[in-house]
Amino acid sequence: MSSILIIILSLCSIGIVAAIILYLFAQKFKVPEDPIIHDVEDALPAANCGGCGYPSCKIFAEACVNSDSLDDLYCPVGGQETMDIVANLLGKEVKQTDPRVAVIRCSGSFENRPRTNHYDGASSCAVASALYVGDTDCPVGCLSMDDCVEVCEFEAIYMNRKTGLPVVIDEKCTACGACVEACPRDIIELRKQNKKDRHIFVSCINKEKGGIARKYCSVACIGCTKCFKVCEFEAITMGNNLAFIDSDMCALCRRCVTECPTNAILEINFPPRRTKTDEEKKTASDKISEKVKTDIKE
Amino acid sequence: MRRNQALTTYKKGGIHPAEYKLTDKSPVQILPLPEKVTILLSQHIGVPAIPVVSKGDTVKVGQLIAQGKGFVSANIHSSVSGKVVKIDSLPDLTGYKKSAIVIEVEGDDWEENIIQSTDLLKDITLSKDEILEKIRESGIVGLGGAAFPSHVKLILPRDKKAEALIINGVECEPYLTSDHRLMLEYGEEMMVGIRILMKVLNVRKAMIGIENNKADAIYHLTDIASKFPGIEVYPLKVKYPQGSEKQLIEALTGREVPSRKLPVDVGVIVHNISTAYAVYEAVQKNKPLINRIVTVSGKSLKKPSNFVVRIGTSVRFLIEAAGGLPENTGKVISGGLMMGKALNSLDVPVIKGMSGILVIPEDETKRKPIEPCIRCSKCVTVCPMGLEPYLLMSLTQNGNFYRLEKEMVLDCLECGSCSYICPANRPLLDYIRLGKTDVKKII
Amino acid sequence: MNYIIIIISAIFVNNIVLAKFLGICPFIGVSNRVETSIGMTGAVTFVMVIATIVTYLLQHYILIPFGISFMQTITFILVIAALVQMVEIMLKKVSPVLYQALGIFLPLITTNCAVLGVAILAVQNDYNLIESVVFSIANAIGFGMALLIFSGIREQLELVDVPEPMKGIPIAFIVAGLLAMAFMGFTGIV
Amino acid sequence: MNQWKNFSKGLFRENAVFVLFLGLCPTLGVTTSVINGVGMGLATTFVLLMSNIVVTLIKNFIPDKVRIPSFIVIIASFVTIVELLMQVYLPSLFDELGLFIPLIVVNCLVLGRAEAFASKNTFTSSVVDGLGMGLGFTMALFFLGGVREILGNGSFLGFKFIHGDGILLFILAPGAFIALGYLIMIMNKINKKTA
Amino acid sequence: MSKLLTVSPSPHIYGKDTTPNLMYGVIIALIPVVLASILYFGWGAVIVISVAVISSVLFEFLIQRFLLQKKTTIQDGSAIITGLLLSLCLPSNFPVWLIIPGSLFAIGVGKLSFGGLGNNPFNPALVGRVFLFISFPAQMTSWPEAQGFQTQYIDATTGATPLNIIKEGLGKGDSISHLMDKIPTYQQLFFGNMGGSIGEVAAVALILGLAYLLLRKIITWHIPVSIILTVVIFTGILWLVNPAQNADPLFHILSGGILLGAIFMATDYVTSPMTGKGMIIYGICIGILTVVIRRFGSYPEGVQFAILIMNGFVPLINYYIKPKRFGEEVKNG
Amino acid sequence: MGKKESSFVNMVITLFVITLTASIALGFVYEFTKVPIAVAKQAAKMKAINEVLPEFNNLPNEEIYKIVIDNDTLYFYPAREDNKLVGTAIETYTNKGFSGKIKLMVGILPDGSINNIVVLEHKETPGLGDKMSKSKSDFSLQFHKKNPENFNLSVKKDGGDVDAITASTISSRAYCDAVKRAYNAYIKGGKK
Ligand SMILES: Cc1cc2nc3c(=O)[nH]c(=O)nc-3n(C[C@H](O)[C@H](O)[C@H](O)COP(=O)(O)O)c2cc1C
Ligand SMILES: Cc1cc2nc3c(=O)[nH]c(=O)nc-3n(C[C@H](O)[C@H](O)[C@H](O)COP(=O)(O)O)c2cc1C
Ligand SMILES: Cc1cc2nc3c(=O)[nH]c(=O)nc-3n(C[C@H](O)[C@H](O)[C@H](O)COP(=O)(O)O)c2cc1C
Ligand SMILES: Cc1cc2nc3c(=O)[nH]c(=O)nc-3n(C[C@H](O)[C@H](O)[C@H](O)CO)c2cc1C
Ligand code: SF4
Ligand code: SF4
Ligand code: SF4
Ligand code: SF4
Ligand code: FES
Repeated sequence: MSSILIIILSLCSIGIVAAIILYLFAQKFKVPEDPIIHDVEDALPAANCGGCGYPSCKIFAEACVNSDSLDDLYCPVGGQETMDIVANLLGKEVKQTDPRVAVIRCSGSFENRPRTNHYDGASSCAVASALYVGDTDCPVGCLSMDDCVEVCEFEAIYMNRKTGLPVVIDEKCTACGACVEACPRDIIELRKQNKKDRHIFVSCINKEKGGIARKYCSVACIGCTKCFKVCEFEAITMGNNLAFIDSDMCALCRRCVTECPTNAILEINFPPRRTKTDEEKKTASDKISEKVKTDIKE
Repeated sequence: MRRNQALTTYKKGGIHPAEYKLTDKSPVQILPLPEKVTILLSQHIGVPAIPVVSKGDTVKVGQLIAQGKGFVSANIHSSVSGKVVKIDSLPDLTGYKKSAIVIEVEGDDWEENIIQSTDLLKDITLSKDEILEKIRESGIVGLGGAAFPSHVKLILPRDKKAEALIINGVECEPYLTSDHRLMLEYGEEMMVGIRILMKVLNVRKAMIGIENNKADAIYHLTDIASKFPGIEVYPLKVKYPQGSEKQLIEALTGREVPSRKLPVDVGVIVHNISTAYAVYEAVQKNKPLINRIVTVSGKSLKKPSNFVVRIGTSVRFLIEAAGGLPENTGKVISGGLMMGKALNSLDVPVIKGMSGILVIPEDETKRKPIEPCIRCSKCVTVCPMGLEPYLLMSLTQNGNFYRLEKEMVLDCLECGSCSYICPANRPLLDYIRLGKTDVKKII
Repeated sequence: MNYIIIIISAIFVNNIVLAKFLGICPFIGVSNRVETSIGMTGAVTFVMVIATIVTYLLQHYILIPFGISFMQTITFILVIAALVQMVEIMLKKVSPVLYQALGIFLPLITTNCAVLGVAILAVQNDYNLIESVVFSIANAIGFGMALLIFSGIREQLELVDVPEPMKGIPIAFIVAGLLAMAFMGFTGIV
Repeated sequence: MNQWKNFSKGLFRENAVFVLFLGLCPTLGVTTSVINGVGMGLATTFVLLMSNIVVTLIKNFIPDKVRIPSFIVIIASFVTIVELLMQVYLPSLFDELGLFIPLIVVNCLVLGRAEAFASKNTFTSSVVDGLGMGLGFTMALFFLGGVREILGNGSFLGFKFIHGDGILLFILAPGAFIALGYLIMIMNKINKKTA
Repeated sequence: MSKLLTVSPSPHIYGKDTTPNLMYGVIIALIPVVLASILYFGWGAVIVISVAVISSVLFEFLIQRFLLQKKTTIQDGSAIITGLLLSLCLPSNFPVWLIIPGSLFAIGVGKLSFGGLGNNPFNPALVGRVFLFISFPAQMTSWPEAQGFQTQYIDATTGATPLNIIKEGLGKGDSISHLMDKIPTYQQLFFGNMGGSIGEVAAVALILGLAYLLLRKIITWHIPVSIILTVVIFTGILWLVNPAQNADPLFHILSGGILLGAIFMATDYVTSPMTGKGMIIYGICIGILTVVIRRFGSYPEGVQFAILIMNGFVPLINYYIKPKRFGEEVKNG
Repeated sequence: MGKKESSFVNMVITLFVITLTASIALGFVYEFTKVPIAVAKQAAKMKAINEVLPEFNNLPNEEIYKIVIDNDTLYFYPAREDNKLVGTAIETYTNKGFSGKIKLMVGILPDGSINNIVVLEHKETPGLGDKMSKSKSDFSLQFHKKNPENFNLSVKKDGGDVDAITASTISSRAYCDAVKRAYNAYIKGGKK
């Protein structure tokens, strides 16, 4: 039985010595660290994706703890829920940001926008855009070279090869904004996510005068202000020959869509219109939204 | 006297593309006046000039129409006489719209103080400051390609001193011959221009670097140089991109301009041959920079030629004068094959920095399909700046800008040697250029 | 001569990662950047040497005299864990710079079989104290070398187009395998 | 149903070797044959299960600061027990596995589970989790051992089905890495497809 | 405008080198070696070489087409080189059913797992060769004698390679001078008359290939020269110190695979450093490792291991050894 | 759930209790397994001895003695049947293996001929050198009943009588070396 005693004695003494030394060390070399950082980190999704703009979840947690307000801090992966938890933990207010989704504000498909030259360089929107105006005359239109597609980590964008325009798959988009950053032409905008993924927006960012814009592209916004006049919700603003629909104000009434003479306003994911007059006047956006649906199904 | 001397060149990298100097025997012709010119207000590096005329004004040849504001900027003069019909945004060489003045040509009415005779005026009467002012007023920019306002280069920082002036007569790009013809036909005027520059810079020595493939120019200039004290001609081995400032300085003096430093830091100033000629005209004849020699060339063109062209003339007009655009044209390039810009439209105007228009047939323009890098290190070997293009490209593609900066991407000359040599047809320079822009954004 | 044999054997012939399969988790996990692997190597060397010394003393002054060598595993790991934690706490306070460079790897190392493995191997091979220290340093260097080569290759692979299903860990294992194959050339040197 | 999910995640979705990349050293080190691999897997499963049980039972009595040392002591005790028992009942297997038996202690999988799962969950969940994780680990070792034995030795479970030798490389160190690399790739593909 | 202009970034002109050009250049450089080997080993060489080349190309095609589902790149010639070089370091009686797994490993594991041409960190032919060597040592170490054109294949007369004779002899305690009598003369080594793998028999053929590669500027001198010089110097030192235990440098260079490795394998673009300085470091290390393995290790031959090991270091060399940047050292006057 | 807080006393007590429990448990398992482990260890050796020697009825491992020859120490296990020496098992080794040390148990009959050989320990390559184990190939059978006096313990390549394992000359040579060592020790003084 004495060997058991030795075993017990030696192991226990090692254990206790370790405990005591550890305790003393912990006391002596204590470094103040905010335990709250740890808690915040726990609340985050730990994806370390960088979507928030910080290199890791831990650093983002530190940023949350150290900044006065959480307004500029948003974890796209965890979403509003997570930010609420973080805010709770820290006792800070978070700005209520509605869920957002990326939309492509260009309708200059091959059909709508004549090509004026042929590009033969490295296949990258950024390279082409830095080089020159692009293979159409529109200086702000989509270059169709997939920079946004490549940068999306969630495979939420694909390029429709028939139109030469990227398409966002709303369900997959996390509104991380990577594509917005990547697009050299600033075509992509994060807009409020409406129910059933419905969107109404001006799918053009060309600020040229109407005539010129129209020459480049048959569905350009020509700044005619018709939509502006028809909107009852003051969601539309005009500036530099361009209309803009504020997604936070828009009530999705669809009045502006039919008003637009160039079909520059798109309505996506709406049920088809039933009135007879609209049948013949089927808008470009209808066509595109139908196309989107079939594409996704494929 | 230097004819038997061993040819020098720079040490590192370089390539040897085909030369295609089709027009080196074609004397410079004066191009007829066009009906209309479009003068861009941003033809130089720096702040665009501000218009000082308005729509409807009549202007004379050589009249100031836009003024350079700010330290790095340049004046712009009317190259024709006539009526200002439009001041608007118009596509520049990249197709993006930039401010421009459109003048409809009426007659050829010059400003009175411009001396139009072709007599050689050899005596330099103006003082150093007066010369400098004259150069600034005349809107002279570097005609070697970068179009950097010349007067800025001539004002040395207080603590720096130039020991020598280097004149860049290398013209290492394929096809281009405008500098070559200028050296042959206006050699003496150019020499006077060099003397003027030497006076401003207060240097005793000027070195003209000319590549060995322009033997006639070397002989010619060596002969007349004996009449101009301090000026010497140095024949150089043919190697691209010898025309680049840093490489030329090394070839001639053995000194290397350190990264992100200017030539003055090693005691030299570099000017192009055409710039020297423009300086001569400005100082001795009061003539601002309103025209330049442009090589219009290409194997498919009927009449490849060297033209004296008024700034603002449309490229289409030039090509018509050279026999019209051939049916099979694929690319029209402003500048040389290695560094030039491909144009997306012929309706763009000639600018001060445009040294040539090249018309390239369709079958020669196609880029070959990109293949994976086989790490052959040829791009590393040819890079004159000692960079690693293959790495810079993939770092750019991966968005690793921090490392990109560390790998000195900003030193890249954009000479294109790497893309030229790559056996896998990789668009190295396309991405490196992008990388440079991105790095500049973060630092 | 004995020391040289120990060193060459541990670094090249019986490389701890490539031939002995110890410390694979951090080898695979922390090897995507050349810089991190340098930090990791430093931390491993540090911990390995200290752990080997302490466990040597433990083995020869407690376990063997009391005849309880079967308790090797439990006592060694307890001591190593406590030690690493102590070092971590201390570093944080004494040298924040060093902590930044090495400290973040320390918790990882506790659960790294390389450290315990080397400690046990040193005992199994009947090394004396100095030999044990040399052995542990050599193993740490061997670990570091493998890690460095590996991170270099992985950093390069990041810039090229590896087939999608092979990306990341699978290709890392293939590289490790080919590397191990190359290192078999050292067989028989000692 | 829920417990089934809890159990099966260890087998596939969160397989220690193929997905989490934990416990790689024994995985590579002992899989020269199926028997060795499975033996190691079961030994690990035993330790994992027992330590999960103990940890979940006493989790409330352990102060945070000594959590890790306590867990380690618990795990190490079970490892030592396995060591002792194996020497009695399976001495030849014990010799084959050698160093890797004591190294179960530092198998990141075991400590990781104790820390991440057992210390936060109920008794049943912890048992199920331990079993699932352990069997997932065993399964991985089984596959790797199988591939290496078949390719490297031309036999399966000791039964030789070709005449002569196999491809030696797969028995040796490099083969372990390479075979595991491809197994992980295949597993990735399967996981992706079922996702 | 009827026809659209093409726009692309500069430059607008390209050199003549293309990947296939370079690869076929290497194949041409290998022709003398192939001819010499057929001359010495006969049908065995023909069978081994053709099986290796055909199976390599076929595997490249099949894997790219059906597993990776991308465009095949067999036309660029790199798979042919891999097959050729793999076969050149096999014995001429190597069984066909083992060559095939060899090329599968070389192409599948060594090259295509990484994504194909340009991505692989290790030289595929050597990966295949070392795989075979480790997996099938018996078959890999039976060397037919080079006896002029022979018609037998698997059952060719075998003998030991010069390096084997030395290694075994030294192991038994013989001295070099004694052993030298048993091995071919230098002249034989140079023109090719010794047991060994297919491609290493005739030094002169390999040197012809080197000349061609250098003339066409496919490779630079850095790697071959630094390897060979290092081996000469290192073995020279060993030889001077103890001539009884070490063979002389010329023997080391001419026997075994040093020339084949230094000229064709260490120079593989994909797996060698990118700068001159880096290449020299790489070459020196290969030289040293080769001699260390030959002299102190279990294997009589060490080049292939040395090259593979250094392949592993190449990314680090590229990471730390940079070309001399322009303007790095300021030379003012 | 309410965890215990990390006060000093709490920490020490917890660790103490845990180590105490652990050590008690371990102690008992150890006590319980101590004897069986020793038996199992002996069993392995006994099995080898049994295999290399003819029938005997003593306990060779209790009569173990060692012989020192040229700095080598070898252990001898004499086997007797009814007190008559029927053979000696010799634990021998070599360092010349392909991957280092090889340990053999060689059984030698009183007339000096080899009865049987068993490999105790080796690190040779599976598929090559490991064929010297009886379970892997018949290599070791050729030594059966051979007397080294007229059976040259060298591989044929070196002029001996031993057929080497294919492609494993080195291992075969090492094997012979170990057997030779045992035989020499036996001849030079091990015969008791
Ligand atoms: C942004 C910028 C700033 C410059 N600043 C100066 C300067 O201060 N002094 C000077 O002498 N040259 C200056 N230069 C001119 C350069 O030294 C060089 O002559 C000019 O860029 C044309 O060179 P290149 O055509 O070789 O590219 C500057 C150039 C650039 C692009
Ligand atoms: C790659 C490269 C090639 C160049 N080639 C020439 C050339 O052939 N001739 C020339 O005059 N300038 C050339 N330059 C421009 C010169 O570097 C430099 O800008 C010019 O000589 C300065 O004179 P400037 O300011 O009078 O133009 C080149 C620049 C680069 C970057
Ligand atoms: C991976 C590998 C393992 C080897 N293992 C052994 C071994 O265990 N025993 C041995 O004698 N030789 C071993 N060899 C050595 C080779 O088989 C060697 O060529 C052989 O010993 C010499 O050939 P020979 O036996 O036919 O004369 C090994 C070789 C390799 C590549
Ligand atoms: C100079 C040169 C040497 C080459 N050497 C080899 C070689 O040793 N082994 C090989 O598999 N491929 C070789 N290749 C072909 C090719 O580069 C190789 O297959 C790549 O490693 C595949 O990515 C060589 C190519 C060149 C241009
Ligand atoms: S990159 Fe981000 S914002 Fe853009 S589509 Fe993808 S998930 Fe949405
Ligand atoms: S939306 Fe922007 S990034 Fe995307 S393809 Fe168009 S131009 Fe490129
Ligand atoms: S373009 Fe830039 S990177 Fe390429 S060779 Fe020229 S200087 Fe070097
Ligand atoms: S030249 Fe092309 S293929 Fe060669 S290393 Fe450079 S990028 Fe790669
Ligand atoms: S099992 Fe994780 S490091 Fe060994």
